[in-house]
Amino acid sequence: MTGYVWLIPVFPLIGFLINGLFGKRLSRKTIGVIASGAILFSFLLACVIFFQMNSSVELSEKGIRNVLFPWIHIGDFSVNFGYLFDRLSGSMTLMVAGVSFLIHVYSIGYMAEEEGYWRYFAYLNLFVFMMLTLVLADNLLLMFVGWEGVGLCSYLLIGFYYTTEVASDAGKKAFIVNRVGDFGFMLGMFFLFTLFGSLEFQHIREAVISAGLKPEHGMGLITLATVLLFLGATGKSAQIPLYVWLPDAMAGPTPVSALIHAATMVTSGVYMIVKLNYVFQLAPITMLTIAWIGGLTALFAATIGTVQNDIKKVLAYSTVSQLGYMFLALGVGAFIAGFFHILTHAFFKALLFLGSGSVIHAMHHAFHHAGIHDKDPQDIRNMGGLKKYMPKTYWTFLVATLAIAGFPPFAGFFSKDEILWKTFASSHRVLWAIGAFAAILTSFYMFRLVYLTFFGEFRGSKREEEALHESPSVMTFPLIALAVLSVIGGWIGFPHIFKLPNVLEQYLEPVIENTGGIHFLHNSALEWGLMDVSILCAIAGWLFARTLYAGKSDVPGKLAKTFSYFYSILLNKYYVDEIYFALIIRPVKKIGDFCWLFIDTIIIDGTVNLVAYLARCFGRIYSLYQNGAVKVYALTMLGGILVLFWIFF
Amino acid sequence: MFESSFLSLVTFFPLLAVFILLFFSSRAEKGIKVFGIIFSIIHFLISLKLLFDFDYSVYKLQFVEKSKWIASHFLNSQYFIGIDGISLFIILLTTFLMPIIFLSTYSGITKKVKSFYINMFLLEVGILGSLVALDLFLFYVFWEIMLIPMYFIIGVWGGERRIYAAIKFFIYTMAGSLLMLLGIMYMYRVAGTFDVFKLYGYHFSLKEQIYLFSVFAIAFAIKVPVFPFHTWLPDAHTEAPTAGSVILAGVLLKLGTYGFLRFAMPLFPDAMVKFAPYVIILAIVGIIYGALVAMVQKDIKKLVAYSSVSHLGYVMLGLFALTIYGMQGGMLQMINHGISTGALFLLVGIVYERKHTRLISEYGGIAKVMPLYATFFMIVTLSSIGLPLTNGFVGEFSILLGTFKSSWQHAWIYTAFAATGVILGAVYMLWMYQRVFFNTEPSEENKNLEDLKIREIAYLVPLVIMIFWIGIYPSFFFRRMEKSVDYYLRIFKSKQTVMLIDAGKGGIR
Amino acid sequence: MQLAFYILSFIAVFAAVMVVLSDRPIVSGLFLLLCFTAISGLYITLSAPFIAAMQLVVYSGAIIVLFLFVLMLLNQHRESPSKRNRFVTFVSVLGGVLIGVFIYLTMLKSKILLSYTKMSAVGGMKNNVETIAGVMFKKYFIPFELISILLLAAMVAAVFLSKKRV
Amino acid sequence: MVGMLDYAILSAVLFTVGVVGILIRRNIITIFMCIELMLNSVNLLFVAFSRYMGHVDGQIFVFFIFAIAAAEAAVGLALVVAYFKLKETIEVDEIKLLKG
Amino acid sequence: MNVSINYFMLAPFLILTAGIIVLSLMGVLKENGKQTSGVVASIFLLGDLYYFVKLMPKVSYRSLDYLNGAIHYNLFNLYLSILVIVCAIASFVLAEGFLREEDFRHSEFYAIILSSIMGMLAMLNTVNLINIFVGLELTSIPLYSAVAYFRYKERSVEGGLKYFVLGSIASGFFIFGIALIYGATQSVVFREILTATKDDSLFKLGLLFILSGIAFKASAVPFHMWTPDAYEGAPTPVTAFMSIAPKAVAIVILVKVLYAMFPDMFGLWHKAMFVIAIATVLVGNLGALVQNSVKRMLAYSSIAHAGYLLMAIVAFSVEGISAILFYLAGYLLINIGAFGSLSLLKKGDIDFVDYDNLRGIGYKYPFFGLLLSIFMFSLAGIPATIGFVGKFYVFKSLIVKGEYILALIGILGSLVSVYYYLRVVVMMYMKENPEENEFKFNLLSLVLLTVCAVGVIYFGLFPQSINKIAVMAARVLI
Repeated sequence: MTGYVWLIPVFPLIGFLINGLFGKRLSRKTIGVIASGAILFSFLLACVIFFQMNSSVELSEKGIRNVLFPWIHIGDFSVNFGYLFDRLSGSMTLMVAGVSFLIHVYSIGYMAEEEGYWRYFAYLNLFVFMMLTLVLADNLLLMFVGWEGVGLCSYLLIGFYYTTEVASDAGKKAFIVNRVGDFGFMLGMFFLFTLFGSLEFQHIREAVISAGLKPEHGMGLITLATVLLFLGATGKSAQIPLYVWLPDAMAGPTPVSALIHAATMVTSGVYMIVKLNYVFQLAPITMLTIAWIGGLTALFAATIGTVQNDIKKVLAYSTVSQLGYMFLALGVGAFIAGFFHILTHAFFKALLFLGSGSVIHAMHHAFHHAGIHDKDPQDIRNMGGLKKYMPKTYWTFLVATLAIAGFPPFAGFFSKDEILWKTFASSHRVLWAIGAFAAILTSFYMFRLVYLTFFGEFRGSKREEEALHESPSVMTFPLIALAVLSVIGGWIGFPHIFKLPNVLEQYLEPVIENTGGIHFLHNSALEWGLMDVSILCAIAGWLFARTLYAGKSDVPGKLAKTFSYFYSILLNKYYVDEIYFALIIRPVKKIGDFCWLFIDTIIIDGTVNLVAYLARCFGRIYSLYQNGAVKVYALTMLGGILVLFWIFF
Repeated sequence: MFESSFLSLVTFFPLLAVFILLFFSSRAEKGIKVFGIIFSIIHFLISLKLLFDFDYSVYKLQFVEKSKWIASHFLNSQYFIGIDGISLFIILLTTFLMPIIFLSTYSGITKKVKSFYINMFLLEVGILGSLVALDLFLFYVFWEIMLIPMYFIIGVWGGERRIYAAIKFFIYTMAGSLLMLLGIMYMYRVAGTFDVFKLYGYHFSLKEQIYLFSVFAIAFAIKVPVFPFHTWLPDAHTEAPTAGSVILAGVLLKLGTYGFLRFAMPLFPDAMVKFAPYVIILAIVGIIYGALVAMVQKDIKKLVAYSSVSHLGYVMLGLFALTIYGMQGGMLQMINHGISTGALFLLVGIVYERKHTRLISEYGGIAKVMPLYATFFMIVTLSSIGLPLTNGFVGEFSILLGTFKSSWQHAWIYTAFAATGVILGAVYMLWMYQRVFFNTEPSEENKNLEDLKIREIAYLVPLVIMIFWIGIYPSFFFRRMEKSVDYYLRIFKSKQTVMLIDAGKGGIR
Repeated sequence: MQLAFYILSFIAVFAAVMVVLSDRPIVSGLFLLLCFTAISGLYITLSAPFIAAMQLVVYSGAIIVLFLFVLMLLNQHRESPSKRNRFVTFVSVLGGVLIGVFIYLTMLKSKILLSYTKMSAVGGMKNNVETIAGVMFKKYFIPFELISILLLAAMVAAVFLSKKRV
Repeated sequence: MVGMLDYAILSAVLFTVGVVGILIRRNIITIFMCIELMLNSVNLLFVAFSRYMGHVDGQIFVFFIFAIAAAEAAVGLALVVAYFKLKETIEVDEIKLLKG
Repeated sequence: MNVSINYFMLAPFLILTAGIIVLSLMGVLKENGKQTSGVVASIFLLGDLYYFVKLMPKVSYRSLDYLNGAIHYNLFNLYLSILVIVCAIASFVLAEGFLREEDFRHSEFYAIILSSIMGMLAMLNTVNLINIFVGLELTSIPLYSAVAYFRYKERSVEGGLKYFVLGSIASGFFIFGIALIYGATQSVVFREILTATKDDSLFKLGLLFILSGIAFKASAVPFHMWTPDAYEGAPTPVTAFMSIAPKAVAIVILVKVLYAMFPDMFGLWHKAMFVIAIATVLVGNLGALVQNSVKRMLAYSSIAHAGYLLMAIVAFSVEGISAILFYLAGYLLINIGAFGSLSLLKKGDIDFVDYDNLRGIGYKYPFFGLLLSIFMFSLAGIPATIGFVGKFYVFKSLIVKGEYILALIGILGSLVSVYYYLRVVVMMYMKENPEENEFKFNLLSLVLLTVCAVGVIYFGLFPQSINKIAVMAARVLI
């Protein structure tokens, strides 16, 4: 079966083609089945190949490589359509295929009564195809194909409700900000090609190792290349400068947010850096910038998350914050910890989104039933006390919250603690502090969310309340599956002090080349201490949220008034969007107008028309001179002779 | 049938159509239209033979025909025609676009149909002639003849300001080509022959080369159009009928870049190398300027016109980067631009036939009423902004790679600025797409817009197929162009290294 | 001889200037007659009797009479006062005089003119007409014939132009 | 002795008077007279040259010029008469229909 | 002592004399002579044409001479004589339809034109100055009356009168120049003038006046003021004739005077011709830009084309002369076509020659529209037409001689000319036709125009046949 690696991404492509071309004529049920079936097939195939690969040592070392056909061959630049299924991309494929299968099943229920059903599933399948191409690509250019393809699908899916200006604006914003990131990615590729003569991962890896390059070689080019690649990653994985599109991307349907803006697409930036770890390690400056930007994003997003009132906005900022953590891990050199957090984050964040999805779904029914159209089903202030009506959703949501907050048995704890420990161990004390404080904020806003939505009384009319009911089983089954994964997900990466096998570490060890000479302290006592500190942070955040929101007290209202200034800044997301608009969008439009109205019409056209006008003027002057009087004609002849006299003598 | 003069058959085949059309009565419009479509399809099939018999293993001129034309005393030019990797695909693009154009103007043109078709066929002869001509005088004759039918097409069947646009188009190009005529005369006087390949061998002095190159460059820059000479393009496009602007954008603009690659650059390599940095800067300015101005346009056709200024800036950048990637990318981008911008104009034409307005504000939320049209428009938009797996990406990527790897000083700054064009491209295209197709529910009069008809789908599908074919499997084209581009690159490379060394700049990175 | 030349040339120049200055065409016509007779006198001083005779016959007799006849026909008495601005007339006078001065200067500078001091015998008084006739019909026979055609054509044209509309 | 120079200067003077006359006068017939005057000055020059050079050709040319002057006068006056029949005036400044 | 008259050499002149006499009498004797006078005139011209064509091979390598230069046939002179006669026959054909439409046909018209042609032949086929002067007068005086042919139309008579006054002034200058040259070299034959040492200021004065005399006929700028008015006033066939034949003869005489008589004063007249050529091209083109009558525009365009020819003279080389000869041949075809088309646009005695009259003609009379467009494109110098090839030869001769400024101004001029030539096409095809006027086209003229159009296209693509003769003729002169 090793020859069929390319079939993994092609299954969703076939799904896309069927749904895309014949979607209108198929019934909703068949569309859902085709779409989810395609993902299921590719997931199963991935599992089979995964086991086949691990069974043979030689294969698991080098990875399975299928080269389909030559793509761009110009001079010495040769790139072809090839898929590489090695340990790293294999595990990532399993996660992507698995999570997207669950989300497909979920969306059959969620999108049941939406029109444009077939279009949704077609785009979703196309998205999975693009994501798998990105993951399984054997060279950077094919990864770039997946990279932009994923951007396109997120544009289509965010703008799914295209009749509303908000959705289509958000879609366009997402695509353009991604394009800015891709600009960096492309330039990074050029630098890499100049350095290593090829864009294939294996080729670059051998070039780095065989040349025995070390960070102190001070290769300016490598730093430049890695910074540009990181710029691409920030675009895609929503880090500080280019994160603005993620919160607006919530305008799309919730399963889309779950799949794209939580589990798969946003982590592709991190995945790319993990894949090119041996190159990034050669550029210590870049590692530092990645670490710092990761840390700052984590803190920054967490602060905004604490005051948001839209359930999906809170989760969006929490995603940005968790991604900040992943980049922090990469920055300090803990690539495997970063990758581990990708996996765990995918499980519990997808679960959180799907949970919020079923809540919104229920609220939507309630408002619909009560005939209210102006209230926003996503606003947590209209919810409250849903525990009684949606027990399954509540419990799965709680599991995910505990996971993300970092309570021990759950997945989140292991991966986040691993990151914090590795940050501290690589002597980045300040970054560790930022991380810890962000962890407190994380658990605070998550528990605030839980209390506001599920605990207390229902803040809405009686007619809405009786219409609340649990989501159908097709939606709750994926919730439960993800809840299980959120729990056991963490157990594949026990910290070594637990004396339990760190499965992931050993498995991915050959993937990471230690070219950067990064070393970590080995002090188990310190590690235990820090683990306790991170648990304390989680508890502190929980207690703080409970005191504020559990009871019916109006403490949060008073708090908001006293710190009204800070509160309003946080609520308006530090006015980042407005700043971007003022600094970039409006000036560009102005320059556009200036160029068109001034340079084009006045200067260039102006001169051309002026020349034409001058010619006509001379003509007119001459025709006035030729006024028909014979005297004037004779005089001109005379003048001519005088001129000849002047010339001759 | 007659093997030796196959290329002349392909070039002058449309004249046969013109001759037959004369016998049609001008009232039998339907008959003329159907004849036009059938004839152009036959012509395309015939021209495919050029592709199949094209031997790209080694660089040599193919289908060459050389016979006496004017053997007078002070002017002896030969009827010397032939094709190589460079002109092959532009010729095929022309014959490929013609049937599509005739299909699209089935309902587009109502008055004076017969003379419209005659003009279109004459235009095609002019274009094919200039592409195959390898004798400077013959090239110049075809280059000018091409203007007349295009002038009539814009002038007679155009929009409101058609006469101003037609005159502006004619005078702009005529000014440039008259300068070129002076250059040709000077070269004939010095070298004694019009044969391009003999002239490649002839070494002009540097001072001569500078004058001659600037003269040729201005003539072709107006045609391309390069930044300062581009103001005729938006007028010509908005005023031309759909068919006119498709053929104008699809092929006529390519003649400028083809002229650069075939005549201006190889004939005067030393001057070209000296001017290349300035041309590159102009190309980049063109890219960014074109994109910025396209952003603020209110009329879709003007927007697309400015976008082609930006796209052709890429092609010029690719050519003048003097690297194998850049040149191949530039050549491919010429074809891509022909397909994607041609498709865009066809799409604008379709919606123009229904609503008779091109202002973006008149549209909104059409995706709901015309979903199929929206999908086609989306595919073409993606190809135009260069999304991977579409043709635009392959072209743009190789050009940017070529610029990056070029041995000009601080080449990577050029690449960075040119790459911003990729972002700006996405901005104006998607912003336009959003305002036209999304944003609101379709307004009252937009409600009853009916979706694509079979005929319209029939001529859009081949374009979409080409978009994905070049996007996914470009090496079919690269292999056929490789040898020719190598041939020309060898001429430039030697000159460039010499220039860089004595200019004290570092050698190749 | 000397004296005759200066008197006759003075009369000729005076008459010519008066032709230009007088605003009554008839008077200027008569002055022209005087000028031409003076010129024919000059021919006598240049010992070219036949030319002098022809001058009197052709010019004074035929052409001036024709002019006066046409003047009478169109009853042109006094020219209307000049509506033209002074500037143009001033410029034209200045221009004309300037040309005259230039010609005069070049003639002074020319050495060839100075070299001609003595009148040659050939073509002089003795059998003047025979020599002219001999050369004219031998060397310049072609122009002579052309002149006849010219006169014929002029006659046809003149007659045609003066017919009525019919 | 009266040299060639004197005759040349005389004919130059007459020539310039003729030219000036054409430019100043407004009546067409006066202009014709001035043209005749110019031709006469040329005749004088020709005769002077032929006599001082010993060639008789000059005098023959004079005959041709006589005939041409006559023909010119004839056609000219015919034109003037035709114009007079149409426009009642023969002032040069009035002839302004064709202009621009 | 009788003079042996060589009737063979005089044949063309005798034929024409007979023609003039016959035609003058026809007008008087037979009332219905009017219809056939055109045919009779053409017969005489064809006789002359036959004579010259028969003479062509005999003269290709040597020249026949009679009465030491009075009549001098060589290839150069014959080429132009044939050109003149062909132009005359063409204008007679145009006159057929034109005069019948005006119903003012008189055989005197043909007599006048024939005498003008005879003058031109005399001027061309001679090597002495006096013959040229007499020929010049014999050309111009009948033309003055031909312009004023419509004696009842004020425009026509005014045109004739203006042309007459200025023409006689110019011929006065011309003969004054000849007198001075005669005085300086004691002879009027080219060869003797050529051999004379020209250091005297008299030569400069003489050359100056001769130049101004001929420049008037060639409508070079300082002396061009008569051209627009005379061309507009004259009946269109006469304008056609006037815009080609006399201009060609004047240019060629200028070439002969400068190259055959005053080559050693090159430095002097080169500067003068340089200035005149540039001025002529600029004034010709700029003047034509603002006209709203096509006929007057074509008058200015003829000035501009004279400017291009003057540029070729400045080039002073065999290539320059062959360029002039080729350009004149092309110019014959185009101008006959252009003015011929205008002469067709006539109803009764009203000429419809304004731009506005042409609105929508392209669609009402498609064939006529096509013909006029071909001529306009050829005048503008669009390739595949003889106009382009002519301009190509002229500008190339300039570049070969290093006259880059002149070539550039020539190019600039032809660029400006593209605008007003295309305005005709714009009016015909791109503007709607407000006024409805029906024209019935004279078949014979249409045939002539088609022949011209085919000639323009054919020689535009395959110019070598004419060019070969032109080069041989040019070699004869230098």
